[in-house]
Amino acid sequence: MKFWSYFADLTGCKEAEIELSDYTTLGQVHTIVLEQFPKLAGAKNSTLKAVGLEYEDDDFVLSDGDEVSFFPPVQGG
Amino acid sequence: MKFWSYFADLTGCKEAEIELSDYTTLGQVHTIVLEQFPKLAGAKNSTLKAVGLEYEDDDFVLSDGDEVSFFPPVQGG
Amino acid sequence: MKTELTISTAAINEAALAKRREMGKGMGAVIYFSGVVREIEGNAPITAIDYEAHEEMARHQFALIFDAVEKSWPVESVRLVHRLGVVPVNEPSLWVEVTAPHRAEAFDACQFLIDEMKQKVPIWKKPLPA
Amino acid sequence: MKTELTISTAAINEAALAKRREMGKGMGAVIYFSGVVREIEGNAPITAIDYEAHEEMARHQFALIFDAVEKSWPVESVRLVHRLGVVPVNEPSLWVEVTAPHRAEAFDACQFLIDEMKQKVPIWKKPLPA
Repeated sequence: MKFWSYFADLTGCKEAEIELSDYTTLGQVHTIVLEQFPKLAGAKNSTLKAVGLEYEDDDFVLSDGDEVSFFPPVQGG
Repeated sequence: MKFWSYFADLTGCKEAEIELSDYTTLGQVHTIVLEQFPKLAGAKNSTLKAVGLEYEDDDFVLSDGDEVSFFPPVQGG
Repeated sequence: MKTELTISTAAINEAALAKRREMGKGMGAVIYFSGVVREIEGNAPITAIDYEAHEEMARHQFALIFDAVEKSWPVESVRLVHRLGVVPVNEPSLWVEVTAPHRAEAFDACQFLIDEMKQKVPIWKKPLPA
Repeated sequence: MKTELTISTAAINEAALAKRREMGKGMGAVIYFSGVVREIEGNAPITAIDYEAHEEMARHQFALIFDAVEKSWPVESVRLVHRLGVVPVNEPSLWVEVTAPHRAEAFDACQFLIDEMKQKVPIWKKPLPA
């Protein structure tokens, strides 16, 4: 699990591992993350979520070894 | 009176002078030009007309010394 | 708004033009557009286009268009070069630079400028067949 | 469609990039867009912006956007450079070139590309206060 931009500042953490039960969805992981890092709660609705290099929805079912990223709205340019 | 682009080829003339009575309009001059240079008749409706450096409408009333230009649609770029 | 207009038979030196860019620290967007002569004109192969202008009227009409840009967008500067005479295939006949605080207004102003030019600036082209 | 993507902390050398332009003889339009760091960010004066990227994902998302451009417009080539790290005020963080047969498609593709980037490419900025 990786946090990018000011999400890493808010969590004090760039990278973390969590154990999940089978068939856990990306949305469920987000809920777990918000419990562990309550400072991300304010950004809950604007949080972008990716698995590997792709954006995924909350109902995306994670597999073993998936790298999940959480980050704020992007600002390239 | 000046003809530009292929209007000069069609008329065989880049510049001409005509005598006008008072209060002649630009549209009336266009009619005179079409009589004198019938090869311009096919382009009648797409002809652009300027007096000096400004586009003008057919009802524009000409004054002594006005330089009138007739030309096809512009193609800059 | 700063403006610079060049209408000339000289080849357009894009690199030299870009090098002379001056951009205030409040500006966030620059667009360059180059219009380049294509090898085909009206389905026929060509070697070049010969551009003719009613030059004095062209300068006046460009000035009117620049005024309209200034009234519509917070553009900092416009530089525009139109080449006249014979422009060979693959060389630019038109070069435009627009600088503005933000991207959207730079794009809008640049497109407006070129659209207006194509309606109003008395420049004509004669394709030279291959 | 030819594409070239550079994501790097090196300063963007617009002149060198423009010099390497390759344009087929059927192409009539080139657009360059440069996004430049402004001296004000969110109403506060700054000296620079520090850009961070999820670089691997950024490359992948740019590739998806390039694919979408290719499907939508007859664009010949796209070159895009995004600088990372500290970019001082008045220097470009983004440089884009689009070449296409005609102007309208070049403008549309270029604007689409930047709009999509601003939605999807994981790059973030941290303003460095003056």
